[in-house]
Amino acid sequence: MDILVILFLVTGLLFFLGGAIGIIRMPDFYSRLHPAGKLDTLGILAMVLGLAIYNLHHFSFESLLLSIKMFLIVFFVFLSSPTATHSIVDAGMRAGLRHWTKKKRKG
Amino acid sequence: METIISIKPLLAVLVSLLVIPVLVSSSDKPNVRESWTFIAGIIKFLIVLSMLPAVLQGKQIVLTLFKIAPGADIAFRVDALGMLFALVASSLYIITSMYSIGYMRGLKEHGQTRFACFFALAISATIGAAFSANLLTLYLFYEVLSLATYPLVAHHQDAKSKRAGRRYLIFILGTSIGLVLPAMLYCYHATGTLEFASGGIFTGQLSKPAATVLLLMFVFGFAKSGLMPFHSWLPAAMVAPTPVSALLHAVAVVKVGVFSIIRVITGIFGVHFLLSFNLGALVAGIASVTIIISSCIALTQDEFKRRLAYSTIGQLSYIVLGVALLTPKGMTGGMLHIAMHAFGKITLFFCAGAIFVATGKKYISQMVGIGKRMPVTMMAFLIGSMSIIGLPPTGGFISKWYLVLGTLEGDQMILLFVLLSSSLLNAAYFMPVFYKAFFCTEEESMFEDKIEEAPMMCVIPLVITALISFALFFVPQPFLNLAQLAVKGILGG
Amino acid sequence: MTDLLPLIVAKYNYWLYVILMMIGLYAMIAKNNLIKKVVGMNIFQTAIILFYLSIGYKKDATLPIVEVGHEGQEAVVRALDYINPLPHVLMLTAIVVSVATFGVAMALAVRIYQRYQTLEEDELRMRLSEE
Amino acid sequence: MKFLGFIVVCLTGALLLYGTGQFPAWGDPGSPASTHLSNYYIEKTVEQTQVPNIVTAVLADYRGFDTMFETSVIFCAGLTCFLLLRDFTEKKERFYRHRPTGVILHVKDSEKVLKVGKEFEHIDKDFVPSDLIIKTVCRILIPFIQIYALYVVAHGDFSPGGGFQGGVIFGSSLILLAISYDLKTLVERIKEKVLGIFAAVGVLIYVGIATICMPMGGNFLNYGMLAPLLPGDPRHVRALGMLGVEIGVGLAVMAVMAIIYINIVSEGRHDEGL
Amino acid sequence: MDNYPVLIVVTPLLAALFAGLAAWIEERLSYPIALIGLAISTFSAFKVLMRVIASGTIQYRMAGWAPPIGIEYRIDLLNAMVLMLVSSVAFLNLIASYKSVEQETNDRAASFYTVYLLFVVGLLGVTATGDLFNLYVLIEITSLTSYAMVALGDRDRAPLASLNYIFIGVIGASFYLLGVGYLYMQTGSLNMADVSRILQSHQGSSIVLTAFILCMIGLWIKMAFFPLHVWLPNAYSYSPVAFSRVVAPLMTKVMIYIMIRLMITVFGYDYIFKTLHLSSAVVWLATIAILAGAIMALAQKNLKKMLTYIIICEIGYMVGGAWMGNQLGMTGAILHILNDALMTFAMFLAVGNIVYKIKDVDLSNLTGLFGKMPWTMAGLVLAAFSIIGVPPTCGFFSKWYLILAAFEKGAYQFAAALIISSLICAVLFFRVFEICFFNTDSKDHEHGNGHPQIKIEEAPVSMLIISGLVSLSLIVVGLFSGTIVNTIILPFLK
Amino acid sequence: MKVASDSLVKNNGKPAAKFLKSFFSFLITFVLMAFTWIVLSGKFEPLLLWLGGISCFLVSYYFHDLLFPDLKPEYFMIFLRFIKYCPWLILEIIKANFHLLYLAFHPRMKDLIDPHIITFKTNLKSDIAIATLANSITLTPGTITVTADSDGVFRVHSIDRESAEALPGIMLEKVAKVFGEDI
Amino acid sequence: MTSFFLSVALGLCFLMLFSMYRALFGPTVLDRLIGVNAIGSKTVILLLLIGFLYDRMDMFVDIALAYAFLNFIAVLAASRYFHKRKGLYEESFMD
Amino acid sequence: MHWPIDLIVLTFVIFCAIAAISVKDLLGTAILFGAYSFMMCLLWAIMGAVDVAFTEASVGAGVSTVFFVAAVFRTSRRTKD
Repeated sequence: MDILVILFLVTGLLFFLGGAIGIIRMPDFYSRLHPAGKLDTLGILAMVLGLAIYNLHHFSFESLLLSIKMFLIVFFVFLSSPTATHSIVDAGMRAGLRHWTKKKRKG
Repeated sequence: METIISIKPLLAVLVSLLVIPVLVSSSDKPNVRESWTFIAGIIKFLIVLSMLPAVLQGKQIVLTLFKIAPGADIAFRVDALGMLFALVASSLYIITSMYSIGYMRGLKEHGQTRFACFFALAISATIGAAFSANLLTLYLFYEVLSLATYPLVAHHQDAKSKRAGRRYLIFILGTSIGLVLPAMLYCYHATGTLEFASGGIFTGQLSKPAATVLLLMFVFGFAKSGLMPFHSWLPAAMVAPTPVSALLHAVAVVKVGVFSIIRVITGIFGVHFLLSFNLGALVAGIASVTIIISSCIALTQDEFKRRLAYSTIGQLSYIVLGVALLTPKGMTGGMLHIAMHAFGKITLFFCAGAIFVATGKKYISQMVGIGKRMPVTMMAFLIGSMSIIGLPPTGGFISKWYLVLGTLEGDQMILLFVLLSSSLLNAAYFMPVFYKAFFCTEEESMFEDKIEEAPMMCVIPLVITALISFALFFVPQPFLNLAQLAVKGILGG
Repeated sequence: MTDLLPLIVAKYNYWLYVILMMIGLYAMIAKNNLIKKVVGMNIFQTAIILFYLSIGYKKDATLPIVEVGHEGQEAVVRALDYINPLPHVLMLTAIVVSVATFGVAMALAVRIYQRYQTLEEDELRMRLSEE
Repeated sequence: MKFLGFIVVCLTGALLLYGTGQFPAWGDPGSPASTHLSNYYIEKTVEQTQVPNIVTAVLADYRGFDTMFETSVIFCAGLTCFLLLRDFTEKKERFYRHRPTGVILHVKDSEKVLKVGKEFEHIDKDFVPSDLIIKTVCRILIPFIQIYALYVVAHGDFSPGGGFQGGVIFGSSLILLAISYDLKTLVERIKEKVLGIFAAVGVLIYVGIATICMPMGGNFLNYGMLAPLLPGDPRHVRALGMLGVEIGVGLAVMAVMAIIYINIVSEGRHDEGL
Repeated sequence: MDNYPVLIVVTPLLAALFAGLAAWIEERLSYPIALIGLAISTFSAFKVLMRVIASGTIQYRMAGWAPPIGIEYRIDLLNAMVLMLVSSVAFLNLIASYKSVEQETNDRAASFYTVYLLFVVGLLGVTATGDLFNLYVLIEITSLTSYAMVALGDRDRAPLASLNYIFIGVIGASFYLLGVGYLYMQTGSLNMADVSRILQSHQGSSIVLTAFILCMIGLWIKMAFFPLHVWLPNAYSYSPVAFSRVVAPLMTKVMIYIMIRLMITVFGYDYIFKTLHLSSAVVWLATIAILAGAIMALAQKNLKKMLTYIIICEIGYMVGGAWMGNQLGMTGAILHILNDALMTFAMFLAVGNIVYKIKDVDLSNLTGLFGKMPWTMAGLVLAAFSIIGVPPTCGFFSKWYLILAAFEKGAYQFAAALIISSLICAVLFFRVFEICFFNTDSKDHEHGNGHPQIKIEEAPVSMLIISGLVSLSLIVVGLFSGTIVNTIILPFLK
Repeated sequence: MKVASDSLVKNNGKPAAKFLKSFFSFLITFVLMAFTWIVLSGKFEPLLLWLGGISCFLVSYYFHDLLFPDLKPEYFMIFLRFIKYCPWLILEIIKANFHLLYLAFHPRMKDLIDPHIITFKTNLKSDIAIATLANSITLTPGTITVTADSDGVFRVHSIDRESAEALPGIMLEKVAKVFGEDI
Repeated sequence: MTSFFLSVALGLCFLMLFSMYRALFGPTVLDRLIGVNAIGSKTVILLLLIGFLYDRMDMFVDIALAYAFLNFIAVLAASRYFHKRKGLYEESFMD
Repeated sequence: MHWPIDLIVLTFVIFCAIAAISVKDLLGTAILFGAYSFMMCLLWAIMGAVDVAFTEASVGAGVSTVFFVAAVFRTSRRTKD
């Protein structure tokens, strides 16, 4: 059981790491949004999963409810995170931010 | 000493205060207003008079109103000196208010109600100062008086009176807040009391330099007395209507200043204390310098009221001088001079006012031959000026006589010389007026040869005061007794 | 070095609160923009909250919410086991106050901008002296 | 100014650092702050008030008087924003949008007033149509946020949170509504007047509960005296009192947050916001 | 029957809330509600004052918890006096401000009353409370309401003044809060009496010293003590009249009350004057404050602004008195809280009447006011005399104690500053009087003849009556200051 | 410029039907809220349940039109189909995420990516379907929805060609199936 | 297990540093917004982890939940700013 | 036990504070201020003050950032410092 938890947590951490690296490395605002918006979402999913499983160690009705509650977070994050990402990218578009393209760089 | 607790002093103060609302409410009915002023004046005089017998018997009338701090209450105490002053003030208030009716109506002045109100307020404060039992109360009424007379000084509301009012305030308030207040508080701090005591309140808490500084602060602080460096408000304040000048210079304001100095010298420092440091001579010196200089300045003034003002400065210093001699006779003379000078000088101011009402003339050089036109006025003027100079059939002689005796008693030959020479100077600046008024040729006379006096309400008061000045030579008893009683109380004899 | 670590652990919270407070105060005094000043104000207030909560912290203690026993029986509550709740209470109030102040300050900033079209203090001063 | 600021800051910092010199170590259980009063609270709260969350108990009962004024502060802040910014004047220039087609009409004549209703709506020049995705997602989220907010208010006794936090979250949900749709939607849904009344009523509930204790024979705020009025176990009466108080706080805070937001974002005109 | 102490504070609060409700439902109701609330509060304050004089300190336990655990109201003579002062001033001002609020806050009158009442609640609570943190919360209520009120004033400048006020106010309150935090760290308690008891054994601690300095600086900022005064003139002079009439007399005075309370009740005389020896330094500071306030007042051309600088000057009096370290000084400071509140109130009432008629109170606009508004000017004159320190008015008597205290301590510079500031005040006010008295704009008054009959245009009667009443009370309080000192202040200090 | 229609405008209908519709939407919201409450609360004391009931009632009374502006019977089916859709989506997300991870850690990342914007049109009608599709697109890595309007026009920013080519493709089909609309 | 959670938490803190870099030095405001959004999502997890460290999970879930909501609102508000302000001159009906 | 996290988060807080007051764009300030609040909230959760953390989360992250953005929306983003 613990191994599962550790696995999930490490996976989550990995996703987060990917997100963080992506945020740093990506060349422009739009491409930065990709890791930020998505890897983090998945990272949350993985980590909450791990924690929820850990929470069920002492199994009881209350802890089950608690785990469901934790999944509520995931539910909301899955709803809100893409929306937020979309909102940010829309903002960038409206603000008139140019996106980075390969061609331009070559040319 | 026997003391009587009575509400009379408070009543005496309050009468003219309480009449103010009545005056305001009847502001559009001049006659009613004036009669109220009169009634108040008479009641006030009667109340003061009713206390006279008790005081003459050597009793004191005491009333404590509010306790502020131990040793410094707001309290009244009627003793001989206060009685003397109150008597002068309240009696002259009646006359002045009569005169002011004539004067104000004669000139159709504006703001007569305001004038009457502040007049009443000022006289209340004067009586309050006269009856105060301690320095705090005295200071209180002193300040009230300063503020109440400001609108009177600036009555005309033009640039000149604005300047005069400003100067008046700067001198009076500046000195009282800047000098008297700290001095008073220092006294309280040092002794824990401010009650006037016959032997003073200091019992060795002060060194000589401290005492000197404190005394000077008091003497100059009560700038209403017009001692020399702080005198210049007085001539400036002459822009006020003449009844005000009369009140200021003869009865209330300046006398309160002098009175306060007397109180401080006798009640706070104490004669013996001052004698032990030989501080009397200091004050006397200041006073005599003031006398000489002011008399000399008076000689050069052409505006009638200004000349009178400088004369007043000199005469006030007589009083200070007399008290500062610290001898029984000298003090008696000084106190007596409060009364004598009051009656004399008020006559002179009334005359000046009457002339102004009748002819509109303010300068002496314009008054050549006026004696023919206004003989009664000018005769009164003669009596008044004689009283000021100190010539025999007038009251002024008596006070000067005592002053001279006092200098002799104190062995102060220089002061004697000062007194005598200033009398000569007095004569020198008054007599030419009289001379020009009567002894002039037809060509020189500036007036038509027709008797045309000022309104009756103007003339009657000045005749009365002139007569009183005259009468006081023969019957100085009420004032003389009071003064002697006061001196006895002070010197503990 | 061995002595230093405990000392740092023991006090760094307080030191950092002082630094935070200095930042806030500096922003409030020296910044030119009014909204920056408001931010400084908020930082200042949070620094105080940090200070209070640092006072209340207890090592090896748990949250100031009593664990009611599972079967309903009430366990004995030991004071050492719980973090001091009083600073939390005080700081709740302080946060509320700071939010209120923040809202009002923002409203005022909007009003000022409506009137003067700027939020820079020197420009405002210039505008004021012009009028 | 910068230099002055620097000096002041350095002086203050020096003073405070000097003060830290004698501080007990961070987290020291034996420091005076953690021993004098707090022990009483920790040990006695459950026994005296039946509320496991000590912070709530201290907040709403032991130091309930503070909290009452704290709520008044919030109320006052809302009122202040209203007073400062609310602008009732009608603008001369107006914009209308035809709802079905999205055509925008610019009316410069102040006399001409189009009927605002199903067909036309009144907008201002900043108008940007709300985004479909955001709108849809927020539509779904808002009721959940609100139920969560109410949950926080109701469970102030057992878990972190309470009236204030719940109120703020509820207020944020309203703000979210305003952001995802537009301000007018919010204002139409919850009238300004209702918000104002809520704010006052919220504080009034608090003060009212506190005041009722006085005629019931106790001191101000002494919920213990409310036992005759409330159903249930008299041991729980203090907890119930706190719950009532929290609800009041939540109501007031919710309303005030919305008021502040609405007024700031529309400069008091209540037409168009973020 | 025993709930009077809390009623003082709670009735205005309830009234504020009902007035706020009424603002939405029926606007006209809010004024009577506010009036009733403050009337009950004043009545309770009076009751409490009488009871405290009769039977000593009253303790009131909020929620029934014993002091260090719960919050308590501890009302002793000083509190009771200040409570009475605050509630009655607020009540009277409310009566007087009906018209001017209507005039100044177009259609927001009801909300104005709500904020006003909350402000009063804050002041009353600050005065009554015996708990350090409760004090902070209430200070914040007063501050927040005053920010609001200030911002409601002059449309152009008030918001900026208010924002600056917020910044400085927050710094002040936060410093105080920090000080309380330091105290809490040292003692673990927040109740004043309890803290004071525990502090007895921590006299030398650097934490306590820091706490003390922080509290004092915080309060000094709040009360606008001299170098920290920059916010006050703008804030007070641009605020609406109905508010400046209550904030100017009360706010700073209540802050000084808190300072005195902290000095006496929490830190203790011995700590401040025997352990720290801070007295002379602060007295010097106060001296500078007085002089600076007076001199800055001289430079002002606007009546309201001039008065605000005079307030700064007066704060110097009180701080100096309180820090004199002797009984006389404390007596003077406490007496001056009362007197200064009253005289500033009277002054601002009169100014309010003037503003009601003449919108702009630049000195140059005041010509001929004595003729136009004689009663108002009478009130103004009395108040001015009191500020100058002319004897029968109350301002003199507190100055009396302050100067005596300075003599006793040997702080002659303070006495000198007091006297100089009195003189400057005299100059200031007589300058005003001159302008009001001399009707320079009418040319036809050659030699006093033929003055044009000036039409009397007075403020509404409600304002006039209150103004007159308060002005007269200056004299009454002055004359009874001995009684006040003997029945309230001296027993308190012993 | 196209403007999204405001879904808060109540559609016309007979009063009774309208009431019924709103009642049902209220009911369903209430049930949903009650479920959420129980999950959140986890306590079954009567007081808390009462409070929960009141809270759910309030929220669903005042805000039921937010969650279900126009309730249709087929919503239940949609819900079931949506649940079926979820695992696929999650799988897709995970799969694609590794792709993004690979990108992020790749040393020559900038050669691999080629950001550009593509536009495509769908025939989706309902708001919720469009939003679901948009969010799904955003969640599956490599693509972010920039705009999506009520006509079903999507602008999508994709990070490389590969992700772009997958669009709209299978996801659109699935979503359309879930919401019972034509592609 | 506790020490593992602690190290995961520290790891998250470390990762936060990257997001923080964007937030602090992001060339545009929107980059900062991305950074803050990323910080927010990490904080949610961090809060849960702290809950486990304290062994009081039930308390911290509430906070994390609230956090998730409110972070969303804040980001939405900030990005909504650009919907209105910058687009005003390019896309709006006003010229 | 928690002190390493505490220390790191505190450092972040200070970074955020400095950045928030030195950014030359008020919207950036608003966003960083939000981040600052997140950090603070985290810090308080670490210190065990859950109630305060909750309040800060709801206030700092939610409401106050929104107010800030709203105010910036109604004023200007421009600042000189």
